[in-house]
Amino acid sequence: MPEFLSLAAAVSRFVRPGDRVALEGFTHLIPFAAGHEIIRQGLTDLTLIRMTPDLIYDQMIGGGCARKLVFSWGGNPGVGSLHRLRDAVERGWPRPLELEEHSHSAMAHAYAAGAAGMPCAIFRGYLGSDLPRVNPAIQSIVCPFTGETLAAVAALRPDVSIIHAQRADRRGNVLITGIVGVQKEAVLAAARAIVTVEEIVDDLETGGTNAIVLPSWTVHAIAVAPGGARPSYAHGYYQRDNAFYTEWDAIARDRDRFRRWVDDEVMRVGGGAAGAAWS
Amino acid sequence: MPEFLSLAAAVSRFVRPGDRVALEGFTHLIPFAAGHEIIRQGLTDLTLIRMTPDLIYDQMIGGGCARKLVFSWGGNPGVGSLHRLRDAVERGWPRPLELEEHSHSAMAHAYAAGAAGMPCAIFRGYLGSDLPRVNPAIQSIVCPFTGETLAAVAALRPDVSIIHAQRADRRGNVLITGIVGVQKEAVLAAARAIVTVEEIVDDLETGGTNAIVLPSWTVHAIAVAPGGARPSYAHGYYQRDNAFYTEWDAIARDRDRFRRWVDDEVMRVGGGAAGAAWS
Amino acid sequence: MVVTYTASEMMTVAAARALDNNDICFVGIGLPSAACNLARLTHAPQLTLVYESGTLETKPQVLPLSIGDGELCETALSTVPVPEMFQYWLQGGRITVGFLGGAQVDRYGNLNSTVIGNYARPTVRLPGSGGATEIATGCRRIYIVMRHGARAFVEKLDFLTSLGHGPTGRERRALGLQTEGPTLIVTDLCTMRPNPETNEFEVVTLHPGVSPAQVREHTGWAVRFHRDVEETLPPQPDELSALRDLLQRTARAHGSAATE
Amino acid sequence: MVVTYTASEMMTVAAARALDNNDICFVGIGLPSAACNLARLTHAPQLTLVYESGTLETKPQVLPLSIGDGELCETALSTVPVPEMFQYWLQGGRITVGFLGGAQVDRYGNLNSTVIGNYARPTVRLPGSGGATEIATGCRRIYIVMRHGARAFVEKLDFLTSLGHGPTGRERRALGLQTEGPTLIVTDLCTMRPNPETNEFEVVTLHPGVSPAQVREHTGWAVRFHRDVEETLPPQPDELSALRDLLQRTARAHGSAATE
Repeated sequence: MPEFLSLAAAVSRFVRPGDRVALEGFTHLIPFAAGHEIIRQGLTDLTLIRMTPDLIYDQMIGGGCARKLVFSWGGNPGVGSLHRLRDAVERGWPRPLELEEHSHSAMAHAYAAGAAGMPCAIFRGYLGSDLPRVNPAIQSIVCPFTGETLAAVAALRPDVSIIHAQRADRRGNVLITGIVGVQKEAVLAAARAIVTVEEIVDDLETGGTNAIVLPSWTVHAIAVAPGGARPSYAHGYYQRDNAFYTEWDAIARDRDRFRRWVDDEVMRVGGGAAGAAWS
Repeated sequence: MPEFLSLAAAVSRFVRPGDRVALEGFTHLIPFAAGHEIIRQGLTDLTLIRMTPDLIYDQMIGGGCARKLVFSWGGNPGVGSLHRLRDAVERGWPRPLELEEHSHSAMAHAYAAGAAGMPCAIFRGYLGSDLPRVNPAIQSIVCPFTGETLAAVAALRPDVSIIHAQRADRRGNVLITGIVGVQKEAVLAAARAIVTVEEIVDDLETGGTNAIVLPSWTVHAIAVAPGGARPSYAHGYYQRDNAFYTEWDAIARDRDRFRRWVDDEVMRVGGGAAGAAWS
Repeated sequence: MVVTYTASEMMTVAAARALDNNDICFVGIGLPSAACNLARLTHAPQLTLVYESGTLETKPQVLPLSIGDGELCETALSTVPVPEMFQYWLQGGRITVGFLGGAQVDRYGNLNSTVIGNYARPTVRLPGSGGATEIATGCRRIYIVMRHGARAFVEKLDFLTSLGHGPTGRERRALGLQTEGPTLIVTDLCTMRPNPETNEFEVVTLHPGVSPAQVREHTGWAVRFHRDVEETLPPQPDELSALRDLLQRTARAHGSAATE
Repeated sequence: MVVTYTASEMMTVAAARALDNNDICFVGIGLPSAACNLARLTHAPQLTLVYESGTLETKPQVLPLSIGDGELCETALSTVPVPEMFQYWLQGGRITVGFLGGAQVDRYGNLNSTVIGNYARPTVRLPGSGGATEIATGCRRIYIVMRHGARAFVEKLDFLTSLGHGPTGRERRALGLQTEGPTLIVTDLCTMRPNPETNEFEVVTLHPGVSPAQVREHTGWAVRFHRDVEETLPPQPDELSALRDLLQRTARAHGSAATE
């Protein structure tokens, strides 16, 4: 049974400096509100895990939260680069960023292995690619039946996973619909899980059939955060703010403009702590 | 795009003597009509694959269709033994039956590996059990990250998989709801797939979200077979005939009574071929 | 008033009492299903039931005849595919209690549900593992529910389907298992717990009216008794009425004699 | 009447033509998405589009800005979790065509989307693989769509993210791959196909008005031409109007200039 907390309380209670943290949501339901709360609380030294870092990790990396990034595609979808990510990797600002780089397939398999309590996942992957040469977390095994060499990746086991979902019921069961990405796996793979939701309802109305539900006993904290996925979207609630994704390119290109944006749009919102880690 | 065929035509076209055949459905949606059609067409030497052989394989084994059984739990759920299966194993009637025996977890993983195009699956399984001693298809691998020994099973890749589903649309997309078992995996793992359905509809009305659907391009034949899962059930259509499951115990205990049942309830239905393989 | 009850009722009630509101149970068919649902209807209304057919948090009004009855799905929070059930839910380490039984159990709680006799030429071909082999190692702890009898409680298994504490009582740790294994056996005569030193199951309570001699007679090994064997609390009126109501509802729903 | 069109339009139309009704496409964002949807709106209405966000058989009315726009889900037959997309659908061998691009391509169709410069200290940190590494090996064949330029069409990749025919053009078979690899490159200047003997990409058609010298100038290796180079059929009025309508609908929907 999860605790129903404010977002600030949930982050302060369950996210610790140095944690391996996964904020998941594949284009859809990206937990921006929770990411901003992490910036506000000045949490640092995090290992950020996410298939598609997207604007949310660009903001957190620029905000000085991250020591390391585990990822598989680090761009602004349909727009271009993540300039804060690039600045950290190419020029070490605001601090150097260690990378552990995978393919999508590897990350998806690694989350699934984490959810399944396995130490690793195997798949037919990375064939002919240079990625295994630069990432020691990519190994291989030989199929005992066919002799085929298969790629192996260690299971992902975040200390904390944070996702945004459409709704929870009053017992704390969570429903996700639409593009569901790896959110369920990220929650089930984690030691602790925080879910932000658009709303709390009396009944999820799943009818017992095959809706994608996280039972209450898999979640540690639920925080109501309407609009918590903006500028990404929540199927059935609001649409993606494509204009902001485009606008972000200009904001993030410039360190000062980025700092002002964080001060105005993150730090002064929700009565946060003293300042971002870089300030 | 599948062909829309009569059940007789679908079986005659896509199932061949000697095939590795999986008729799946975990308690729910068991494709009895298709199994009976296989008995009627006198198909023999089949390797029958199924997690829970249930009455359907008891009938097919008693009907002489099977050379080998790949399975993980061979009982009459809530009732007791499968007497035709036992007669074949214990006394070789109507013919000896080779067994390849797994656990449920192994079979489920093996189907999933087949669906995923993998040669094998790994899982934390069979620890301390005698099953690996009697089944050479159970091997192990060592995790390259932790050194843990994990069980490995070869992927299941049936020549034909047959399932029963609630409905298909006119393009041949198939919807399954309720207890979905390993049906999707069985279809995706197979070289050929036959789906019997309760009905054909204009629109599956999935709304694009997370219903369990087999796209038309994964299915080779669709046959309308209302009631095709009886005496098991079809969620939303009809209930399980628990009384028949109990009654089956007496029918199957006795070879003659079983033969009469097959003659009356299988062979004389649907204008089948000359006779069951044992007759 | 004298409360009368059957040995099956005693067994079901004793198993139900071992569950609490925090448990997440992997439920098998038959007596375990009756015990779990009885617990939910009496002292543990928040008990979470999971069936291997994929039904998560199901609240059946009647006992299912099979592991995948429609009732389980209709009353579930959600229903997942069977591979996911074994991957994310059982192997994922989320289940606190698994119920198991079998044709044979030994003094260390190892179970046989595969064959009587030789594997290649069995005297009796049993149903096999089903989920049991990985339930035995994947759940935090295992409760075994079986009728007592010398052919079932054996010195040596014909086949080890599902690991208890291993052939010498000490194999779990060597296999790297973090889960506890069987911690309770409930029979129609008594309840048993593993000795903390040896992992050998000992009688800890005798059901009312059962003598140690009866248990010895029905056990195929030289069964040990805990130094302070107590009498099992007999089924209480509320337990019995809840159980009987459940079984009557079930019989009506299935149109036949149901489980137990 | 003279039909005028841009180089981007020529490139999109040429890519769209390579698709047919039997194809099941793994679609990337940007020009591949425009090409696939153009094909669906013109000669291949039954073309099946799959996006890595999990949307199966999607029929968007406007082009998505991201791989997981709501439009993709709302118009899909069904949407599956991302692990399933990579396991059952891509790795399962069900996709006939995958579209890829990158910052660099070599003569054998190997692609770099990871870094320019040294991996540890890159001059330019690119987005990385995303789905590309396994798309490159899991789809029956790969179409590469990239703008021609000497810094993109290079003698040697800075990093091999996604396998084409391998560094010597012959690595796929040695790796046990049954899939074909890249069979087509479409640029804003020409289309290229691999030589059947060497797997080196050769120019097979030049877009109208493009000279061989222009292609040489914009290619970082000594590019070869097929012995019978033809002129690419220019965009036809129906293709152009369908494409322009699609892009206009998209721009209106996104409230900004959209993808190509």
